[in-house]
Amino acid sequence: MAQDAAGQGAQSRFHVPAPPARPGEAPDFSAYSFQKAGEAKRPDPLIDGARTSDLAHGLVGVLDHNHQAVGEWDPRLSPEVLREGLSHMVLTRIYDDRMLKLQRQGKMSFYMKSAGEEAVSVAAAMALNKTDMVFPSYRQQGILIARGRNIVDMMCHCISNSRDNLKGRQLPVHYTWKEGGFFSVSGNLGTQFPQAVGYAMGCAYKGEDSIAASWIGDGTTAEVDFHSALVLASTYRAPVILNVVNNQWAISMFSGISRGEASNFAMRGLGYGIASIRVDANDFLAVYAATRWAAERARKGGGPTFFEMVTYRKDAHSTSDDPGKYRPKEEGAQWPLGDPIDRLKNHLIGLGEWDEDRHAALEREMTAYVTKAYKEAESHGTLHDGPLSPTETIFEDLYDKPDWRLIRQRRDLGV
Amino acid sequence: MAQDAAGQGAQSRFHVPAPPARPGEAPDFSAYSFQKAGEAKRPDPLIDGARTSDLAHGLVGVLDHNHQAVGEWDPRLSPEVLREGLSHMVLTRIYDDRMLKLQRQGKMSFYMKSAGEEAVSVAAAMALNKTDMVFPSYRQQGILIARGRNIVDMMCHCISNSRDNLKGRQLPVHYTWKEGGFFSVSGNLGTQFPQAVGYAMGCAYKGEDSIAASWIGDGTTAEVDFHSALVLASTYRAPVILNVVNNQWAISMFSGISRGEASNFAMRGLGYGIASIRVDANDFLAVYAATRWAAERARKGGGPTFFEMVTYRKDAHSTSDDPGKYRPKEEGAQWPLGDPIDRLKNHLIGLGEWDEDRHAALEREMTAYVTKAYKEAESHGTLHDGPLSPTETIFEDLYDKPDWRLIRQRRDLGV
Amino acid sequence: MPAMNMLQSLNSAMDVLLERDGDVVIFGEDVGYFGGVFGATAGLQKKYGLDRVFDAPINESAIVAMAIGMAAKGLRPVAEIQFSDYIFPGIDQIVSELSRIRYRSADQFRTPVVVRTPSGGGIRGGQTHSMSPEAFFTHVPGVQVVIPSTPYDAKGLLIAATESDDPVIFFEPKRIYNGPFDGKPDAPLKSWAKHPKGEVPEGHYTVEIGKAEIVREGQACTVVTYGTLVHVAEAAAEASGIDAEIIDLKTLAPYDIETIAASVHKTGRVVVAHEAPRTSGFGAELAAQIQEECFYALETPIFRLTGWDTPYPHAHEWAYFPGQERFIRALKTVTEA
Amino acid sequence: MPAMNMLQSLNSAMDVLLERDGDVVIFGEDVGYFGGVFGATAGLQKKYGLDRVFDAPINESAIVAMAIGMAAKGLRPVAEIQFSDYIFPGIDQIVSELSRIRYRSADQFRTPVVVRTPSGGGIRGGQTHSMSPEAFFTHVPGVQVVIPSTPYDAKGLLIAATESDDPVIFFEPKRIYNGPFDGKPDAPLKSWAKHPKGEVPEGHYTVEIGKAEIVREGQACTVVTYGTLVHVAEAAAEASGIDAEIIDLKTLAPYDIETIAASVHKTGRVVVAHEAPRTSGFGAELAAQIQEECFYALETPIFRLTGWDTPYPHAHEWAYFPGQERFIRALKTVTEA
Ligand SMILES: Cc1ncc(C[n+]2csc(CCOP(=O)(O)OP(=O)(O)O)c2C)c(N)n1
Ligand SMILES: Cc1ncc(C[n+]2csc(CCOP(=O)(O)OP(=O)(O)O)c2C)c(N)n1
Ligand SMILES: [Mg+2]
Ligand SMILES: [Mg+2]
Repeated sequence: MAQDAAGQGAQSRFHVPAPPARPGEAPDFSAYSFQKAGEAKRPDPLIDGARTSDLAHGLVGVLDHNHQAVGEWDPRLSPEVLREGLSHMVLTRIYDDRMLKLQRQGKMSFYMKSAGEEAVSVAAAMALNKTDMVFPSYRQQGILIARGRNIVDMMCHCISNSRDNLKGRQLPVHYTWKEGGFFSVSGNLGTQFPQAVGYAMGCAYKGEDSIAASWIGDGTTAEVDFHSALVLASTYRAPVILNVVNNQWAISMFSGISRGEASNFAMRGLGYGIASIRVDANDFLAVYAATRWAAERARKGGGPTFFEMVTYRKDAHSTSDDPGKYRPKEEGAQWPLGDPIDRLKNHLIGLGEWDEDRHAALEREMTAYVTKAYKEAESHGTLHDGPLSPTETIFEDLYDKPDWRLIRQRRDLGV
Repeated sequence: MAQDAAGQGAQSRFHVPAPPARPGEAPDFSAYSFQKAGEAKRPDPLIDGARTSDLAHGLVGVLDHNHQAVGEWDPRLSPEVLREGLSHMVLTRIYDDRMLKLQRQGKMSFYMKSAGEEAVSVAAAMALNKTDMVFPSYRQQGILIARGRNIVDMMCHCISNSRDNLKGRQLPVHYTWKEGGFFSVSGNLGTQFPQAVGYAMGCAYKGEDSIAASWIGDGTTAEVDFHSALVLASTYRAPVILNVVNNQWAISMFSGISRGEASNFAMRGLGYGIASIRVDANDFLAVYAATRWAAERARKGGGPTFFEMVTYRKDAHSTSDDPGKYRPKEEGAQWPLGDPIDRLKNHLIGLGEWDEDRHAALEREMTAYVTKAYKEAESHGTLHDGPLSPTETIFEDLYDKPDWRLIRQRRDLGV
Repeated sequence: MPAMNMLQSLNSAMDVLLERDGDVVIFGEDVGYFGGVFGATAGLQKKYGLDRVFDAPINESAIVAMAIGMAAKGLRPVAEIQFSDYIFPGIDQIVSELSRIRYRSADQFRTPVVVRTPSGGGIRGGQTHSMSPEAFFTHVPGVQVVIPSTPYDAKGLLIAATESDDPVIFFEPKRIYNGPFDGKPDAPLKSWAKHPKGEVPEGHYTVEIGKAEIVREGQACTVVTYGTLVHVAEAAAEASGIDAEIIDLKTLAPYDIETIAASVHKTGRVVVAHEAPRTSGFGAELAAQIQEECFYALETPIFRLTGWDTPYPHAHEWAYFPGQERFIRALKTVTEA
Repeated sequence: MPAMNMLQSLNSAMDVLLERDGDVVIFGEDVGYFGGVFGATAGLQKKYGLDRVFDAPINESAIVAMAIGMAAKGLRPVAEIQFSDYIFPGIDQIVSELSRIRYRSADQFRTPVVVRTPSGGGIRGGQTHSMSPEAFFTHVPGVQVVIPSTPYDAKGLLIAATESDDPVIFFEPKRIYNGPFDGKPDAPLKSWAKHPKGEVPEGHYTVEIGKAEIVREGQACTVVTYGTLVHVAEAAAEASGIDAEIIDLKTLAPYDIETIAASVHKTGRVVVAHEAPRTSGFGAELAAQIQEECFYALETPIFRLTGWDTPYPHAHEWAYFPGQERFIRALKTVTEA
């Protein structure tokens, strides 16, 4: 890049990066280069972090263009496990679609889908132990589904009704589920990244072999907490998995605004001496295998792993934006790494362990399941029509016991 | 490092790094490996930042163990320039020593020396243009000296007297000198690093070919502003030089607390796609050549350069600590990269351009100069006995005109 | 004069600034091509180019620091923090740097930075899109704090802020971006078109920083407030028939003590109101200063009408927001005592 | 009982905590081998090991975040921020996270973190080693704010803070680490040995969070203050012969309104005092609440004795610090009015 600047007249000039294509232009992926599935080597999980440069610049992939599992990273999962993963991803997508519709109908204030990114959360959740604490962003609802949270409870949170386990305090999709090892999702980007490291240090301190994992987006890598997390993880060799979900966009900003002149995000971890790996995150098997590798590394005292999970945000950032306003409509459809559900489905079909009819049946089943669940959820109220959790709950859970200020304020409100 | 953790029983355990040697133990530099002087290649200054990995892992050095200038990075400076650099470094050291004594005598509240690190600031200042703005930490007083600031003015600031150009508002050594392109030194670590990038962007915005440079310490690389600066510099390809002065210690903490598992600090820049170079910063010629290279790169539109300036903090962190309490006394004397003044002096002697007598004369001259300057400075008052800048100045320079609050408060104080 | 809502008037202010002064640059998260998540900068990048109006990485500390550096070089940066809830990663650069550089350099360097940021609740944003953190900044010597309550003031104050040689933290009450709000969540949305201050000149003008305005004259009591609550106060006065004098502060640092004191000397009864939590909110400063200034004129305790000492709840946001009902109760309390 | 200065009593508190509870960990910049730049943690790493008391990278945000994560896992971290001036890089993790995790998770997760940090001026630290930022944190729902003024209270409050299930920001008035200060810079340094609260039990005890103490009974007026200024107030009362009742708040959030109100109802005259800048300092909250609570008992305006609305100057620090002289003038003002 320096060269063309020089070419531009060998004089420093103000530079602001821009994406290759904007609305009305043809999608352009020429800046991307992806190592072929099966090519990346799989080193011993206790490898010195500094020696993972090839993995940071390459791409760990298992499913090739024929949807066959190839190479050292193939986790060799049984058809049962693969079908379980497929069904979690399908449920996640159908759940998201349904929630979006309900938001449009005014049943909830806000929603965020994970369309196209289901493998990131589902495969990771299946590769981790249930006792491992996850510190997700707002786009890893797939973890809740894979860990078996009742979707009625998830819906009750999203519609902020009387059964919302967060008492209506949080925006939709900002879940918390301690039982399931799912930490409180913050609306503030990045803050959970260093917290996850602290939690992981706590696991090590207590001599447990549980670990922690966290997810942030490509745009969030620019945030101060990103650096805090990597410094802590490196210095204290924490048993933590730090995932950057590079879905190419941060609301309207392309990944270049946070990546800058670097060719990818995985490289960033190398500078801290942390094992750093770039993963085809639309490849369920690759995400599963990589997460397993990192979990083994962490449990055995090898320390942290930093992942760039390469994927694409297929839909809007949230219900508050229209992606047609800032990127080509066709970009998602043409994304070179395809769709995580299609790819796992075709892999299973290739194995003779799945077919179109069974898939259609699965989709019908999940759709019915979601519809039924929503009926039940709605029976506990909606944000719009209530019932909500009792009003006085807004004064609870700040301190062990409310002090005089909260007691008076509750009285002032008359609840 | 992962391996030994594994060796420790293949189980995650709480890890806190510790320095190789503490007081009473023998200094241990076995963890260090330094590329030989002259070995590092000098690429075109417009090289793609991503292609500087060898320079980040190596060490740019010019003066070899015989004090001869070797290799591609030799800036081929005239004896006059070399003697000028030597004399600035000698003055800086004598100035520091004198100020320290005066602090012990109660003439000022606080002081921080730069002993052993003089080349970092003096060589850089000489390699930059006077119109380039510097955003230093509190340990680059050598820049002021090299840029010809009157040391009487520097002293008047340090003793907070009536002629302190900062009106007694700042701690000693927290200089500001706009005329000399020296930005206000903050007591808050790291904040100047991203500010320098913004300033450099301003230079590019205005189409000027002046640039900016900033310095922080090894410990400060952990700070949030470090990441902010590198993200900005990379994204906007700013004409800035970002220096990490790795003097091995952050008050009592060894560099491993901020470096973590990484083998050095220069690597950190690579992850941002920034040209990253490790420099023997006790080698005047190496610092000069590297800074020149980066300045050319910046002016020609090549963007930022990130330097790890490898040196050693010979004396205490400040007048508030005793290094004997946390590191071996002999560590400084045994530092493998020697002393910047001795090395340049011996180089000049080797060239037949200097000798011990001239050096002794230079030291005498500088000592007399400093002594005389201090007499003049003290004639304008000292913190202890005054006169100080008028008391009412504490209410000035907040806003264009003081608002009613400041007017009343000044009245309340009766000044 | 054209009718503008507050987003349009802010956009117009930045248009005027970019047009008149080549040193003005505007940046923040999503402010470039997209024009900002609320659209405040819509169209400006297209009109003035990528180097005048551009996207910034998601790092509020870097955004403020970049602005400081640019300002030190002579530019006039207008930086956007997408929501004021997210100003905290950048607050060190404001408290320790932006506010002090002129002072600690003894006026060698000035950093005329404007930080624009939408604040306040009432849009179902939950605890991370609803904060009113203005009080924090009023405790920081060296920064000015501004909060407009109408499109006209928003434009005039933003131009004045950008032309000021000293830093300004500019809070935008997002609840009233598109129309005034009378504090009744279920009432139909009003439009700025019908509001006198919805009329906004196309060109350059300024509204003075540090001057409050009496938006409603009255004898019964004085209401001191700012932003969204100015409109709630007006509606409450109308609805209750209580003859309240309502002061729109517009600037919190430095606040216009003269206008406040004059009114309180007249009425002797005071309500100070804000959305932020009660404890150490800006209402505390106002009450403390008013009781000192007008002690012998006061007939009843100064009433603080505020948000509660909790995070801003999502589902129960209207139990938190000081709406019309609570406002009327406050007016009754001070006037009937 | 042994005499301890405040550093020794804090050290003793941490010693007791580490001894009794294996989940207590202590970290911060230079706190490990070196024992902290003021020596508060001296000897603790040697006694309890590298994994209980250790150095942290220079990143206050990371320090708070690490503490949050550890606390969520069940540890009881006591983190040190080397100077309270440097808490701002970490304030987002306090405002947006630490204070809210219990609330936003509906009590699924608790984060019992203590953040210890030396604050206040009077040690020639200049503007970056002298701040008193306590007011910022009193505006943050969900955190408790504590400031001791004696070795005895420091130990008892730090133990109580660490045993509390809710976060505490624990300010240590560094000016009085080594001895009480009567507000006369030139007077010889006093020692804690002669102060009754310099006697500190070796073992475990707590001082209740949220309870203030009347450290001097009086009839003429009420002084509400905390930290270093408690001693300046006492000295000013003695020196002036004004019969002031002096309240040491000890906890600012939640502050002990009962004790304050009872005293004000008795005296009718009030001085609230702190070192921090005046505008929106904690004195504003106190004055606002007192005038509401005790309106009809007040005979004169509540007097705010504070630092100025400027950064803390270096050379002129004694013109900024509310010393004995200014204190006496304040007492006269309220008692002679
Ligand atoms: C500290 C902070 N700054 C800004 C925002 C507003 N915001 C919410 S999501 C978002 C974009 C995040 O993009 P990315 O990190 O790529 O995650 P993605 O949404 O793509 O999963 C922004 C700017 C925020 N929530 N927190
Ligand atoms: C934000 C902040 N945190 C902590 C400090 C206290 N402090 C002053 S200097 C210092 C050590 C800095 O070490 P390093 O970055 O290596 O620079 P050096 O002093 O070695 O040049 C610390 C912790 C500070 N000044 N600012
Ligand atoms: Mg993204
Ligand atoms: Mg250092």
